[in-house]
Amino acid sequence: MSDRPHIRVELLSNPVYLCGARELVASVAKRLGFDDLDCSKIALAVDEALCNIIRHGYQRRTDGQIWISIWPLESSGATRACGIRIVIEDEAKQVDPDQMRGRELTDIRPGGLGVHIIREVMDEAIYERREPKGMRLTLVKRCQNVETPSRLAQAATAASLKRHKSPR
Amino acid sequence: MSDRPHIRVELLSNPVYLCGARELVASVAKRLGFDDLDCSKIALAVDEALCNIIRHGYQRRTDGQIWISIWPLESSGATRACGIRIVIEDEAKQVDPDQMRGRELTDIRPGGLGVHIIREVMDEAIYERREPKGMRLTLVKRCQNVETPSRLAQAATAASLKRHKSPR
Amino acid sequence: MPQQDQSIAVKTDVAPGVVVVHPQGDVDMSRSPELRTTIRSVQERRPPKVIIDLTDVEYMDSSGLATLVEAMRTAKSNNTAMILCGMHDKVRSIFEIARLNQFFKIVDNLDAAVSA
Amino acid sequence: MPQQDQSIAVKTDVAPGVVVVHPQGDVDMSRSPELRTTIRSVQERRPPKVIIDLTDVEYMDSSGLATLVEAMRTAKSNNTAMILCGMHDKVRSIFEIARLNQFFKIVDNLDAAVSA
Ligand SMILES: Nc1ncnc2c1ncn2[C@@H]1O[C@H](COP(=O)(O)OP(=O)(O)O)[C@@H](O)[C@H]1O
Ligand SMILES: Nc1ncnc2c1ncn2[C@@H]1O[C@H](COP(=O)(O)OP(=O)(O)O)[C@@H](O)[C@H]1O
Repeated sequence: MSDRPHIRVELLSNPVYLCGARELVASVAKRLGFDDLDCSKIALAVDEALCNIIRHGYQRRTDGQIWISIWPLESSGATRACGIRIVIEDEAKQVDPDQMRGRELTDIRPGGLGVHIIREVMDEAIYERREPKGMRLTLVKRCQNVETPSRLAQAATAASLKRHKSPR
Repeated sequence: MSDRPHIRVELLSNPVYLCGARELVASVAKRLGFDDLDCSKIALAVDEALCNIIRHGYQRRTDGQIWISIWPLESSGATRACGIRIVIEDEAKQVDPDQMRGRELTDIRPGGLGVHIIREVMDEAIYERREPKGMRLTLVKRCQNVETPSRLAQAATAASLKRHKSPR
Repeated sequence: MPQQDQSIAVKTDVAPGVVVVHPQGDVDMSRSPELRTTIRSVQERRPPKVIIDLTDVEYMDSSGLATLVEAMRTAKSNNTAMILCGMHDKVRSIFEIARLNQFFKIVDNLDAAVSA
Repeated sequence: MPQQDQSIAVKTDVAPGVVVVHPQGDVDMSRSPELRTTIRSVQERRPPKVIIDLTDVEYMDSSGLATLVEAMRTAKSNNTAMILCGMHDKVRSIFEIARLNQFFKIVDNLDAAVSA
């Protein structure tokens, strides 16, 4: 896996842009082979993480910066990807990663669900302080069927090479 | 309009990621008030521009960089946005902006439609050389109904302030 | 709101004593305050039954859940009924993750909600 | 392809002499080469009529158009029929922008295409 993210989105901490981030993440996950339900779960985890950054990190300021970086996960030596890695970063206030936790699920009241949801739908969710400021959340979800972009590109090229003349 | 884009996407020149860019653009346009058909046209224009960069600019190399920056367009003094501005940049080979044109529409054959489509669906489409390398395409589409993110954020805040206790 | 398909309809003519709240589009952090305001103003009139019709909601996040948890608590303390219906699978899955599917009364569709 | 809902089905049992090509998912630059290969291999068998059923295609870009223009030219030079059906509004709009709606034979649905 190369270090440079395959896609990186930089957005303002305005709830209006949550939908854009969700749609991008869901559609990239879909293209990498996750099924529809998993795609929407991955988008949900990203949405919850962004909401928390806007609400707790930037305290509803809408001019903060947030970065979402995406890599297909390839298992070493394999020709297929085996998941997706998403890193979400901000420049908001730093908090103890151990404080990132919601209410008890049995204690039903409004709120306190975001971190539960993130941990439940992703295989890994690791919060850490970022240098020089802000927080970083690394999310990983694995999948048997995930395609690597390089394999997909090869398949497309192979298909086009079967042609005699190539207008596209 | 501030200079910093509200959303900026950096992606590899791999056709696999076209869908992610389209979904993000369509959903942001939707959130700004464009109707469904206009949203899909704006996404189509971005898709065609990205395809051309991958095909002609990077000559199908999948490791080139592409940047998509998005701003809501606000008319001076107005409280509402009046459109969307999308700037697409690459570091691929530079070409004369005048060479960016397709075939005659009446001369029907495969290909030669991308630039027509871009110009037809957007109100403005301006190609220029970028410093120090690559090309820049500025796309603008106007709309009567477009909401500004700041207005939308205000409306959401106003709605939450109507509460007594605020769990969210 | 210029986006007709992302508003919240309130219907009072479905059955006597029943108010149907019908949000459309994604219920996320940017939309849930509007849903909250709408449900609160409906609940202030204390109708015997409030139905939240989620047929046209394809996405909900925890801010939507929080809004509905709060409304359910109000309904319970008012001794009135609140019923959710028309839930898509993707929306249902977030209720399950949050272990909230037992806390709410959830039925398949509007007819079932009216006669429940 | 692990994505069942983004493949291309080819059906030969719909009516005698008719082959239906049924792509699913977005037909963009990353997908159109596969559609092109499929249509070519169908056309090599020279069936009297090829139907491209676009019911499950919600998005198409100019690489999809190019694929279909090429297939239509092949059909014309082979003296066989090629018919498009099931086109969504968003897909139709790109045919209109490209002034290609007259070049193709386009009908509403599969039944109309079979009997056309
Ligand atoms: N990005 C963040 N920055 C600072 N604090 C956070 C962040 N994300 C989560 N937290 C902390 O974790 C707690 C639990 O978050 P969550 O489960 O989403 O519930 P809620 O946001 O409703 O409180 C929050 O109350 C907050 O204290
Ligand atoms: N990003 C780009 N970089 C270099 N050349 C381009 C780019 N976009 C368009 N062009 C030029 O404009 C021409 C017309 O493009 P288009 O209308 O999309 O049709 P096609 O790509 O099928 O040739 C291309 O053939 C190419 O010469």
